[in-house]
Amino acid sequence: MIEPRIGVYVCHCGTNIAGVVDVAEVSKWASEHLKGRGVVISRDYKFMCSSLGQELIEKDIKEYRLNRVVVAACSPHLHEATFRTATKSAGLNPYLTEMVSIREQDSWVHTDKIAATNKAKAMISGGVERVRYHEPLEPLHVPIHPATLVVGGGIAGIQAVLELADAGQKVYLVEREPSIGGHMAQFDKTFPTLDCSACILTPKMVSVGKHPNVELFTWSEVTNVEGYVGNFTVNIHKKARFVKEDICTGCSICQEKCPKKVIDDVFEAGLGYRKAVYTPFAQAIPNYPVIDKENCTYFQKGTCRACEKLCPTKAIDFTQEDQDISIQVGNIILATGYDLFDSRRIPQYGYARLANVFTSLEFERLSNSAGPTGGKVVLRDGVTEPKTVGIVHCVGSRDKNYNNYCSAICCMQSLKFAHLVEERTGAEVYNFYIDIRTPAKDYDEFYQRVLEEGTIFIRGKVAEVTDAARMAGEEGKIIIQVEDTLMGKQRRIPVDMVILSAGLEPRRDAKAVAKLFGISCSSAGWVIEKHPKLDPIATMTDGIFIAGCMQGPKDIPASVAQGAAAAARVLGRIQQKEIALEPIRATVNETQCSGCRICNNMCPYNAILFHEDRAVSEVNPALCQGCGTCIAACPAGAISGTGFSNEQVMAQIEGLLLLNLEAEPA
Amino acid sequence: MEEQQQFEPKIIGFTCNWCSYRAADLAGISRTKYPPNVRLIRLMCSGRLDPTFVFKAFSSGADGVLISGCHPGDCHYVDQNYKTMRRFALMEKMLVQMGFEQGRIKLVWASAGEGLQFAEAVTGMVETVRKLGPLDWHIRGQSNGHLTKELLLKEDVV
Amino acid sequence: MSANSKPKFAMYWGASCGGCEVAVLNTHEKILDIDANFDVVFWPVAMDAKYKDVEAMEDESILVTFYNGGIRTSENEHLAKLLRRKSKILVAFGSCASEGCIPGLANLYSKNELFNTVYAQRDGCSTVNPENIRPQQNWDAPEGSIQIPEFYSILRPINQVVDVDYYLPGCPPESERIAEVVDLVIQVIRGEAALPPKGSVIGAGASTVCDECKRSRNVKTIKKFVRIQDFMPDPSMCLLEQGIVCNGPATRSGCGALCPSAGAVCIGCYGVAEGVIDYGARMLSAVSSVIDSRNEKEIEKIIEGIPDPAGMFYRFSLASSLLGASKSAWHDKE
Amino acid sequence: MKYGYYPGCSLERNAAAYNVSTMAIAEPLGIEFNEIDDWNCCGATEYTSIDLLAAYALIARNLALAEQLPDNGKLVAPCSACFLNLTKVAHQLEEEETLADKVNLALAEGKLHYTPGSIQVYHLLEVIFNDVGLDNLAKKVVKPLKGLRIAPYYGCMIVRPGYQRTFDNPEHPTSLDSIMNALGAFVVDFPMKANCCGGHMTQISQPVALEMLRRLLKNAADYRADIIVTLCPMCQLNLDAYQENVNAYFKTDYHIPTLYFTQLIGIAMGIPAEQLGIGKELVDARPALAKIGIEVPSEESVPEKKKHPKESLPMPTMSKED
Amino acid sequence: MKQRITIDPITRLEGHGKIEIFLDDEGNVANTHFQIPELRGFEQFVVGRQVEEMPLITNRICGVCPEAHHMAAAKAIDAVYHVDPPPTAKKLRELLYMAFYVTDHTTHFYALGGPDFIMGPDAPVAERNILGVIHKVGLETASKVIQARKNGHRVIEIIGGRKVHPCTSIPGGLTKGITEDERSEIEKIGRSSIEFAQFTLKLFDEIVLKNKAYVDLILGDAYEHKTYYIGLVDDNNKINFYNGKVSVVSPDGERIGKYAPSEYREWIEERVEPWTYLKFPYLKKVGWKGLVDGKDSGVYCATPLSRLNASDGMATPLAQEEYERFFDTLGGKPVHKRLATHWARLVELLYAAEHLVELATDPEITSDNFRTIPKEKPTEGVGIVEAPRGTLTHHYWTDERGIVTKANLIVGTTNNYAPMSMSVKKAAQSLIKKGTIATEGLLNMVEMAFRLYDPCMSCATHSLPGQMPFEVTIRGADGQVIDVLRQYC
Repeated sequence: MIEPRIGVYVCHCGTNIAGVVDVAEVSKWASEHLKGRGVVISRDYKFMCSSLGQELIEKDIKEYRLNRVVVAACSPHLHEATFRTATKSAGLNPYLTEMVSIREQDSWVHTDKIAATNKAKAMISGGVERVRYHEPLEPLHVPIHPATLVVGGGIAGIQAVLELADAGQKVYLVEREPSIGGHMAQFDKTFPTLDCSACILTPKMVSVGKHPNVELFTWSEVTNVEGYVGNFTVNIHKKARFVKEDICTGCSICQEKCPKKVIDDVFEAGLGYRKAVYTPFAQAIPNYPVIDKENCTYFQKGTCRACEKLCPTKAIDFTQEDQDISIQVGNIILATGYDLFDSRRIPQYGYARLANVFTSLEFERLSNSAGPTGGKVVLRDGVTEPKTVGIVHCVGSRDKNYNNYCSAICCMQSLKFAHLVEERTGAEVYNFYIDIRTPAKDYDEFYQRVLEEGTIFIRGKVAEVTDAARMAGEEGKIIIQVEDTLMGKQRRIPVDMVILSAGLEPRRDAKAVAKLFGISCSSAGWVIEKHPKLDPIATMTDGIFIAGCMQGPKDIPASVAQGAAAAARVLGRIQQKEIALEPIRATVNETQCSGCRICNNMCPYNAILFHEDRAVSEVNPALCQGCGTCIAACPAGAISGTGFSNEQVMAQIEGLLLLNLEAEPA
Repeated sequence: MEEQQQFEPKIIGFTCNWCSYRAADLAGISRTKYPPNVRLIRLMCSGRLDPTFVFKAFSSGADGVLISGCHPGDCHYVDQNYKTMRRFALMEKMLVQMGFEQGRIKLVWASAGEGLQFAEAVTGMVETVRKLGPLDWHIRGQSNGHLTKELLLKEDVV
Repeated sequence: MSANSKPKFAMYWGASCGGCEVAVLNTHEKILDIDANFDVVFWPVAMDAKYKDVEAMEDESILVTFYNGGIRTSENEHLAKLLRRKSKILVAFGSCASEGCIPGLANLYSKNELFNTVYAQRDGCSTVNPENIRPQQNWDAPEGSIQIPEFYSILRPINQVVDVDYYLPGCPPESERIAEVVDLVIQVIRGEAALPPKGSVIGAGASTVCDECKRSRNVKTIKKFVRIQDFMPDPSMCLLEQGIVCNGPATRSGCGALCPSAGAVCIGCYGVAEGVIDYGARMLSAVSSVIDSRNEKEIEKIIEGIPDPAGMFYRFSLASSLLGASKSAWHDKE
Repeated sequence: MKYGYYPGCSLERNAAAYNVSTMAIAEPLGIEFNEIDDWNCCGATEYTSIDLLAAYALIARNLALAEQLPDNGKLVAPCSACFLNLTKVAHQLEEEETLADKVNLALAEGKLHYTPGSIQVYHLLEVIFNDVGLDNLAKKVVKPLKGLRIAPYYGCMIVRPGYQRTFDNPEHPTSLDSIMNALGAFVVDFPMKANCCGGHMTQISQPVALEMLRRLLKNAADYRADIIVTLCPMCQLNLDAYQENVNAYFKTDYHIPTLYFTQLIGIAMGIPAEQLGIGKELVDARPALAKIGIEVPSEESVPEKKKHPKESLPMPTMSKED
Repeated sequence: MKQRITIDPITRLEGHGKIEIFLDDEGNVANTHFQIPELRGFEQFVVGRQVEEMPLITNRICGVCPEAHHMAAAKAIDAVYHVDPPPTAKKLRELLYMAFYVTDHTTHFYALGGPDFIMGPDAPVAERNILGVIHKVGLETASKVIQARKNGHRVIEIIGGRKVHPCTSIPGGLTKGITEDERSEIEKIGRSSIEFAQFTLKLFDEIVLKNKAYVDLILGDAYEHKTYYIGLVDDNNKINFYNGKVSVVSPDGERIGKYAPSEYREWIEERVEPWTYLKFPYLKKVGWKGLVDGKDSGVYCATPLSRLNASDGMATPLAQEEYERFFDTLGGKPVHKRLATHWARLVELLYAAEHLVELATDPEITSDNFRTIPKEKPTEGVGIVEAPRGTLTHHYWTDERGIVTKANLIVGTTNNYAPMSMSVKKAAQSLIKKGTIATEGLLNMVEMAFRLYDPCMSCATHSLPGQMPFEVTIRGADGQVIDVLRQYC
């Protein structure tokens, strides 16, 4: 090993670090106590990441002939790249840099200044020992496949697809339901402008359906993902539609003639009916129907075939089978959306027990001109108009028994409901809220408007929704028991209809989906972004991006913005044509390998192959992802890894525990 | 020396680059406080954790070792943390056989989103190890097994 | 005289069993080579020699010393240091000197535990010791006081007390390997070969025992660990794959995989593979890695099949491992 | 199934019927009760609010005694108040070391000691619902309660959350409902099922207590319940003994008998009424019970079963819950 | 003149020792202490191990007779698992054991004990060693010796898997059998061993028995002790190294009993002394009377000589002849002249060689029924074999998983610790008179006294790391050290 000449740079990060850690002292200590370990120069500086800070390093590298650099600042996940670039521009191999996170892991989490300062010293000592064993490395370059997969055909996904397709790139869109459109397609009006949801969504849906660069897989799901950024192999399971897509004209005769009526739990939120052969809604894209096997009389009883007989183009094909399609893509955008909180979980709110308690999504359908009542707001008997309506906010949100978080859209949604009820029935409307949250553009104005329309707002969390009449005037009504926190008394409000403004939850299968794509979810179940502020659309897995409610509750504008942003990121990648990967890989020393084959099933990427002839194992660097599990497993110590070698880690341990100081001349 | 005042254990933490190291970052970003006794080492995956590292830490003066990775099933490298789970089980069994107290080595699953949980785990562990007292394995290692005064004086200079 | 013109050779045994000497005798004809090429100045098991002669020698006057046995007492340490001083090349000969060997397992217990078990009266055992006597370092016999050496709390391989030039592993080293080494030394003397770099392992292979093992091997997944007395293992298939914990994968090659070929498990006497720091860690990691379960409870169940990890993974190398000894040994009260 | 058994004061007096019926059904259901020897009062609902430590010691004494029983630490209390007190104390002692020490100091005076965490307290309802299980219970039914409309009344204490276990939804429990279903009865969706019966309010302010009782009775009547089924001596006492006062005070005319769920289980299992302490109640249950076995009025006359007009919207079902 | 003598390590025996000699005011020997200076603690650290590892771990007690420990442990673990190995397994083990006896006795006679006779007690130090022997008896004989050892180790390797520290014994038998080719190779070796044994006996005749000085030395009382003798014998009370019961005879040659392995605690006890790490075993029935001989002292001896004394003869014809000649020459049983042990050893050498051939030609020997799978729960078991240096006892206790919970070992040389100490004292007394110390001679005497026991201190001190720096300190009655003679090995 050539004599290490190490430069140590301690960042103040303004007061972020310097406020707790005595950076000057730390830098002084390093230059004195780590001299014997190869530290030639040690400095502290206000902002190492600033261009001046970086120039400082470059200057020193040249001046002091440094061959190693240790930067004690923030997390490597933030600025490792920055300082590697600095090192590089000074003509040194960028991988000879080591970062020590004395901000995230020291100054920000400790209050005792002396302890924090000592810890910083130890951490730097560890970094110095480690960097001694760094080797110059060359990043691996992999080509980016230009095609992109978008999963989820809601508004976020649709936006992403169109951005990419319009930019001339191939896009695959996979949607679980028979039609794209997502939740937005179920809405009647959108807040705060109250423009018709369908009117603004359908044009986008149509252009997705017709776009030459878009390949659409509805009634389909992703079942397997292999490979890595730039080069994913994705398996799509396409369920049989039993309708020949090429022949069907979408005339919908089959739907009219189908004798089997089914409650539509998905699109109509259980409030309306569909047939066994159906398109979820009139403007569905694609607009040819599917036959739902479970409910189709032919599939269940073997008779009927009404649709087949009556189809003018003979597009019905009961023999169709599920298909598995494998595609190659370079990047993946996930926009799988959300599930509505199931109000049954709060039995005291009476949903599914008391007929006239509705969920927000049910009400969307109720008020939708294309919905089961043609937009008439009526009770569950389907005729009676409500005289009084109670809207309960935060159902399942901001509640430690269910979800702690705020679902972000319910306030505006409830206000919208209040307005629509008012408009359609003139009924008296009560809003039961904890706080009204209307942060975005024109939102609060809308709140003012609804206030002026005479809606009554009662501040308090609803305790119970019951039909147990207690006093005159409650008979036959639904009574909402609530503590009015402004009045400071318990109140019982009898109403005809209750709307539960249910919160948003991660998809039931969010964790499974995350696992499928190798990303992770927070404990609540929302996907974790690469950085909560600076990179909310990327994930920890290179090449996998997220958009819409999958990342957290958000409204339509935010979802659209994310869809577009994710697309922009992918386009950038495609432009570069190739991407540089960390050169962290494992290699087998063949003379030492005994062919015991213990490592052979350590690799999830099948990067380890065994040569029967020479009886040795070998790691394929193209497939290896650098996790190092095989290195740890090898009983012969025959496997070594770049970037995180035994020597590096062992040295760092000694450094962190300051054993290295004994090596220093007293 | 420091034996007189409250004993401050030294704990080496091995974290996975994708989950627990980011959990530690998140704890920082959200200014969650925990005791300064833990010093972290970043590995690409908890599956990289070679028991040698753990023994090295103990024999080099650590009083406790924290191992942390993604939750089982959430591994960034598909399922490597199951190997960690297996290795840890056997390693702990062996260390206990060699007279280690249960609390000196701890396996914590922490996703990148669990900064708070991570901080709590660290705090909890520091308390346990503080109660267990120093391990002083390394200093004995340099003698013929007897803890001598001059060896004690070699202790931590900062 | 001719004897003195020949380079001097010595072989000494410290805390060992004598197997290393026998292994040297088992080089058979090679003994004559040694006699022919060396002036054997000190080889207690084979010939008379006076300690005072050794002390009288000039420092580094012995060309090669094969030192076997570990450091258990003050006397072992004293001798190791003396021979180091007198020898140009000191070879840690055999497992005891290189890594502590089986006697190193004593480091799992404290000196007191050792003494009590050996000397105290235990039911079912043959020792009778009503006054509960223990051997004393200094004892006053009626005629005067006499001494026995200090017994240390832990056993150490010699490189923990003196500087070692080469390591010759094995318990004992295979005679063929010894013969090779002797040849090498002779060649070096004749200037026909160069010495390997200081600190290297000689008389052993570069890989591990599996490399020399004839048994067929496949990808390993283990649902249950078994012991050799439990069943009749397939004689042609890897023992580890059959659930028997075999130390072959982690043990340096050189023996010719004798034990596995004889139907027994490799117990690891050739020590760590090239560049490996801690033998037990390698075995532990390798064996647990191939456990075929993702369920904590089940894993617990499976590793019950490894009742004695410390003993099985550090059978020969505990004394030279990173931890070196168990807590009770380190924290032994005097 | 073996359990320690803590009857509590009321089961020796006003709720004797509860005790009798419990014993009557235990054996055939394969339950073995082992009554704590020399148990003492649990302090009812008030004492804890008078002197906490003393109350804890008082209650812990029973736990300490239970610890000596050979019943793997499972203790059953049929009375909701006793159940709540025992769980609360068992829980607190497990949580707060210092408290446990204090309490044990007191117990030591009586040569007793309680090891925190060694006792799990169960309510009888829980035992029958979870340990016996609906299937086993159904198997034992020889006389289905078909045609009997039952208002399942849990009262406010047993499903209180936060202590050792919360075994049913605190806001809307259903275990008693399903037990009654298993017996073949028609269970009405009784919205007031977990509301308070007034407890000892009857002693403090009658009007308040009577109003609370009226709500329960009215609601049960609205649902045309033949019987209110309860599992708490306090609830039973109030609903049964004060029903006349309610009628007098509000000029109403309710006659809804209140029985213990154990009594109905007994009947369904074909155990003679007298062996179940039936007849001890003040609001006579016989007319209601007379219905059993007699042709019941067809479901038509049940209002909520009315045919929906064709334009009516589908009603979500409770079952969907995952 | 007041003195203290220290003799440092005896060479040419497997181990080290330390002797303290105190003189009285007249300068005569007041007392001697033969000390064993180290401890390994096998009995402690086998606890916690898997019991099937015992034959592999305890053979590291001694690299000179690992086969003995391997066998004792093997028999003990059979007992622990209550399993009876198939005949083939037992015969293979015994076959290995015979080959071991051939090599071991050969090694001792030519390399360790022999030189004293072959070169003569007064030969220069530099020549009194194996190389010296080679030079004296000539390369031809030397190569015979080397070949004999080679052969023995070849057999051990075939059956035991390795030349040193065999690895094939497991509960209920062996991990492998032998092929016909291997068998015939072994048979050949066996036959040549017989010749070699006879050749050696002839050599002994010529060099020793025909040499008046040596015979006098042997028959002189300098090396005589009247102690008890023990040795393993078969049902007909013939010597057996692998199987049978331990026969115990009194100093006047009467057999006072025979004990089976499981009964050893009714016969043997061990005593602890504060000045040495090694324990002193003695006969429980007689009791410990200190380091003295005679009928009332529990001190006993377990050597080739003892075995001949404790038995009624040899199980093979040629050896039986030698056996008879032995006692005729030395005046009937029991023989107390310790130097006769060297001869006795050669009688055993011959038996071992003969029996080796018997077993190698046994029809069952190549059968592949070489193990029985244990069915019972492991509990406790004792295994006894006759090691060249004395009766070897291994006793293990385990839990139901077969993990060792307790161990008790009484090892070959330990048996002879007391007699050895006595011999040392006697030698000292006979050579230190009125303060005059024949230094070289003394060392030599003592060394010879030692070597006849062929003491293996690595063994004896199974609780010791094999090292026995032999040191004689000579002190005056005032405790003043006058002279320290020391040599290490």
